[in-house]
Amino acid sequence: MRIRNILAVVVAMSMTCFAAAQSPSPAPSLVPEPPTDLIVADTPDDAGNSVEVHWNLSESDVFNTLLSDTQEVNPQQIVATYTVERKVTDGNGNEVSDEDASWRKVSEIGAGESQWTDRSVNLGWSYDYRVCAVDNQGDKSTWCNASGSVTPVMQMFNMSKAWLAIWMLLFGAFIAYFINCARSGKKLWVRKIAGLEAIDEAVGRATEMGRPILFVAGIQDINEIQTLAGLTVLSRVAKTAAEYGAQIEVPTCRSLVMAAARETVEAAYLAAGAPDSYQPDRIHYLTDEQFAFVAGVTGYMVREEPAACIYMGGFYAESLILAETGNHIGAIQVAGTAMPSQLPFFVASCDYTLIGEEFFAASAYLSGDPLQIGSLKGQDYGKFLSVLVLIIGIFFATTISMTESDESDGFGAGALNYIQNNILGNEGFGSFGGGDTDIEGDDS
Amino acid sequence: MKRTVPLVIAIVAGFVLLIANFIPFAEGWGLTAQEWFNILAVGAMVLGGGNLVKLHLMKVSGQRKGWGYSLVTIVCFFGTIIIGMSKMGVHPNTLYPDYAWSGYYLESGSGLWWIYQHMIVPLTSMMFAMLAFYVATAAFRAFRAKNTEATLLLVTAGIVLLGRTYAGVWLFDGWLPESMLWLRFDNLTVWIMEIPNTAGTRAITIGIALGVVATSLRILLGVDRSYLGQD
Amino acid sequence: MLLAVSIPILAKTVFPEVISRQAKLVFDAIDDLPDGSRVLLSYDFDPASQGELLPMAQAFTRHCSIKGHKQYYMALWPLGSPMVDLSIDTIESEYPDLVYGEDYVKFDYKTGGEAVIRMITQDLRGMFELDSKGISLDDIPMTKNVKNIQDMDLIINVSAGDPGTKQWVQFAATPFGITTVSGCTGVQAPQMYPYIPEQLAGVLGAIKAAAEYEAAIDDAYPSIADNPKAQEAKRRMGPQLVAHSLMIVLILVGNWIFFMSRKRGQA
Amino acid sequence: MSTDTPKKSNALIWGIIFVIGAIMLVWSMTTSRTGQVWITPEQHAFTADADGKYSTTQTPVAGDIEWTTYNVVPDSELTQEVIDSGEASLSWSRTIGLWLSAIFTLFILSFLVGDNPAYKFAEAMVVGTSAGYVMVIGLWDVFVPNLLAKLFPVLVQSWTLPGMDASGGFQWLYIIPAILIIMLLFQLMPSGGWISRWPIAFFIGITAGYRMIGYVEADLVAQIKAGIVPLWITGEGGFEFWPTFNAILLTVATLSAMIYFFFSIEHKGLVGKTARVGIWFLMITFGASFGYTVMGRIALLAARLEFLFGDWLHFIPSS
Repeated sequence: MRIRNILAVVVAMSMTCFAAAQSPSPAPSLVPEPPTDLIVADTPDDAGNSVEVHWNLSESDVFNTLLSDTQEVNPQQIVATYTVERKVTDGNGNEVSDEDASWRKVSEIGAGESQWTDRSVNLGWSYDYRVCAVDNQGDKSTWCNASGSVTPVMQMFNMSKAWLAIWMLLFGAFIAYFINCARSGKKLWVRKIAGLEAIDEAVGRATEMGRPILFVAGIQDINEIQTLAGLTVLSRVAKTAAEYGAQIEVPTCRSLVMAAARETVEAAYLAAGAPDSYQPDRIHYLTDEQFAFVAGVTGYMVREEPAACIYMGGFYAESLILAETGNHIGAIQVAGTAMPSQLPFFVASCDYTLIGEEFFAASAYLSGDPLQIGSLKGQDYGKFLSVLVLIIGIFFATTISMTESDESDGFGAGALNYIQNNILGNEGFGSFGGGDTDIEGDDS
Repeated sequence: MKRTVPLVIAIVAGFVLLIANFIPFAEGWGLTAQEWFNILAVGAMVLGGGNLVKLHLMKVSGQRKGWGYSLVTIVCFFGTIIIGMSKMGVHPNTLYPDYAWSGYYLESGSGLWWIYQHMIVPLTSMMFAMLAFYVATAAFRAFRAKNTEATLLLVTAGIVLLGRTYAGVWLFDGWLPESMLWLRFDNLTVWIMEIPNTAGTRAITIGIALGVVATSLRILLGVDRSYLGQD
Repeated sequence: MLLAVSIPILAKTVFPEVISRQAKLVFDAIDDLPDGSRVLLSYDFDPASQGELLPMAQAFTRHCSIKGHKQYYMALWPLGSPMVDLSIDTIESEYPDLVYGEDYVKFDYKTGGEAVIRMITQDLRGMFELDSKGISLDDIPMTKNVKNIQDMDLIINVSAGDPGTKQWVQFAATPFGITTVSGCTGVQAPQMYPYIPEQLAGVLGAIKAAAEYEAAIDDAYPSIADNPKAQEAKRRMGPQLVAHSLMIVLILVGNWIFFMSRKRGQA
Repeated sequence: MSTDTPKKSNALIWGIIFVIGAIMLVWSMTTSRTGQVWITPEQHAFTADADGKYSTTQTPVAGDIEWTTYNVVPDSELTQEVIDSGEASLSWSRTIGLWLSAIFTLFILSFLVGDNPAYKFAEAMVVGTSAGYVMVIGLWDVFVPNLLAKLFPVLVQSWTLPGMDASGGFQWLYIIPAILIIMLLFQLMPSGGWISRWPIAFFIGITAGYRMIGYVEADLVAQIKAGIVPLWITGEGGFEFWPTFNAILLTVATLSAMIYFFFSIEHKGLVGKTARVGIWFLMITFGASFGYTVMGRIALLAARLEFLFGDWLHFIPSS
């Protein structure tokens, strides 16, 4: 139904413009040619509060591409701006101020522009529009009316984001499905993380040399994901240290993190069967402030010279100072963080670094907590899906450019167009095949 | 009561935003929810300040090590608040001269402006500038090409460092043949940034995006209750 | 390092700038707009990263003022609005013919970070009922018929972190297709490259790109070349060069000692 | 960091730097007006006309509102005759301020020598002032215009926001955010901690909601769309080698880096090799961001030294 009434508007409207242009009275001063084909349509996929106004540039507009270059635009007639006027034809029940009921100028658009969105319309009212060209001397061209009035309508579902909704449902379904699987006890397989051997090796070396192990769980607070992942790795390190009988030192930057770290290490020592060698005061809170904290930790490193330094959690600019001091005292350093800006420093100065999601995967692998493993597997399948779509898209793009088929209606071009504009773009479902887009969708 | 109601609030708030994005009818609710969110963010700011004062007050009352500095922090905190909120030294707005309190609270010459200009700007910017020194000492002592990955990293860093200054151009000026010009450090840096860096960062970005979807979904489905705290 | 930076400053060394592709992309994004188009400038940085980003912010302000664009200033960082005041002082001192309310307007800082962006893409007055001088938006000529920032022709964002360029791309550029240009700190710049060119028209990464952008403006508008304030980033490139070369030497020497000791260790 | 490098050589280096610093200071004191800020007053006067509307006037009468603001005379325009003409006067508050900020900058710089009381004092001060400043901004920029103005428009209009229209009246809807804020502050109370969980849950729910939309739309779907590039690019002159090479390399790098982050396939055989290639491209990415980060840090230091040499010691023309 929608397509039919739009076509009706187009046909009727071009008649009036044509009629207006048909009898250009030779105005005394040189008046620019009026713009033509004024089309007015309710903006699709919105809450009915905007209307799209579209017209073709007037003949005396220098930007008008239809102008054959022989046709010289009279300098006096060159269009400077387009003036859009609006009139409320039906207030849908509520009273309409007389100023709105008559033609009122709503906007002035620069030359060369042929499209404008009027966002100051009310839902359910109907409006008439007309546009004219104004040249530098201020003379106005004849009006070009859009005969049919337009009523902004609220669409129930924002069609342009249809595929985005599908993507979110898809990724959400992957993750929700795997979390349920993991919670129902189904064993999900996760590959071994190389970083964990590096940790065991570091703890082993520390026990041989009889020097303590330093563990820093980042400087973020307890509600950050990276701190929680850091504490999971701490439980593994503490367990290995308890088995080897090595001493572990955990300075923290937040009091809540200290409390959680104490619980984790105590549970780890219990699991390793050496509850008595657990010393709560080795896990202590220094200060909240970033640089004061790092000054305290490096002070400890220089005095005690730990053999292994493990940094697992969210770090900011101080990662550099920790890694540098650790390197200076010759300790094995293993780091893990998801902060993209700090990874280069850790990678360049530590023996092994868990990069981004590898850090989260390690904590999921260690903790075996169904929540983490479920979302890890869900993310993996999400990544697999993304790679699949990427490869299909590239396949179509390559075949088109290889066969240099310029006709745009081949199946390949249609498929590529559909993938790029509809599936991954914001044009809703649209019509598949042949890459033609209906009137509303702009061919972005 | 203590856990179920907040859980319901979080789930409802999350879904209101999701729906508002897809169904225009609910757009209004989404906007109101966000407006409350922004107002609540001021509360979070006040909470941050409150926690800071509580922490330092405990330090001062407990006479723990370094309590003198905590005293300085508290004095500066309340001093700034009193000067700022009383708009000390602020002249009325030139458009409404009869409204005494209508001036811009950070008008140059006012008390708060003085604190901002002479205490906050030099201190915060110098704290960050200190990092330049650590980068230098770390470059000398910490950055070792231990394995192939670290070597690759340091070589790229070298090219980018030189490429981003005039040295990159000056080093190759004379002798590089025209065809090999792309090898000049600054062109090479542009190539490194646009091809390998874009690819690597794109992979990491997609990974992080999936991570965020997972964590947000766990909150929206009420599976992850860690933010409710343990009790 | 202290000497490596202070000597070039005292010696006031300045090097010629070679304009790279990114600086050109950003320059064209602003220059190709017809004069008087609407530009939203959001300063999401604070005095801590002022050293790196203020030259960029001032260059953006000068470029928009020369082009006569309508400039809408806002800030998503609490310490960001004083940075906007610096830009407004630049306009008042160097371009006195621009009128507040017709050519440039300033909005206050609002808490909420990304939520502010999401809000103003749909309803500007929901967040900013008044501008920073306390005048209602309906009385200011340039904001009278602006309902939300989808009417903006360009968003220029100078950012030092979160909320910053990534949030502007996520909540303004991608969903509504508003062309966005960004100037960000060296730490962030590499992470913004995947967004180019679909979601982000161009990125200025750190002080080097600011110097290139200033050079591009000087070439296009020679009248600005003699204004000392407009050469801020170029002046800061001197110490950059010396410091970078020092860094490379330090890394090489460090690794050379490391290989020597390892070889002696193994031999 | 004064780690265990022999104390003697370290102290020597710092001794030299202090001596040079002192010489520079003394030399600059003698040659130029070090660290002095001169200001010129500017009069503002307003008279009320008949219906109480104020307008600026040059001839202030007794009943008018008047005040003076001050503008700083930049160093370049500060010539001897400007001072003699008495028009410019030394502003003590700004001069002290300038000296204080220079001294604070040196306090923080002293952290290089080691963690000393001067640094701790400066740090404690910045923590206090910036937290206080942020709260003042929160009050004047958000709390008053966005919440109080909605609840008590007439009061706020007459007090601090004359420009707003106070016709709105008491808007009931804004009671809810006000209550949420009060509940949030309960977290400071030792007992009522659980009450603050309601606003925090609202906070986390909204963040989860819009962050999910933002990341899926811009970082997932749009990035996949940006990743689709033809691997066989033909320009007007037929086959183009370099763009095709770049496209192939871009695709190989993206796919191999993503495979590196797969956790449900064992990194052996073909997958192992691609992951290895992936890690190499990641290393190049990290190398690039390393270079950029270093560049940024140095610019910050350069700016601060420019402040010290320019605004304070007047060695170089201050910006």
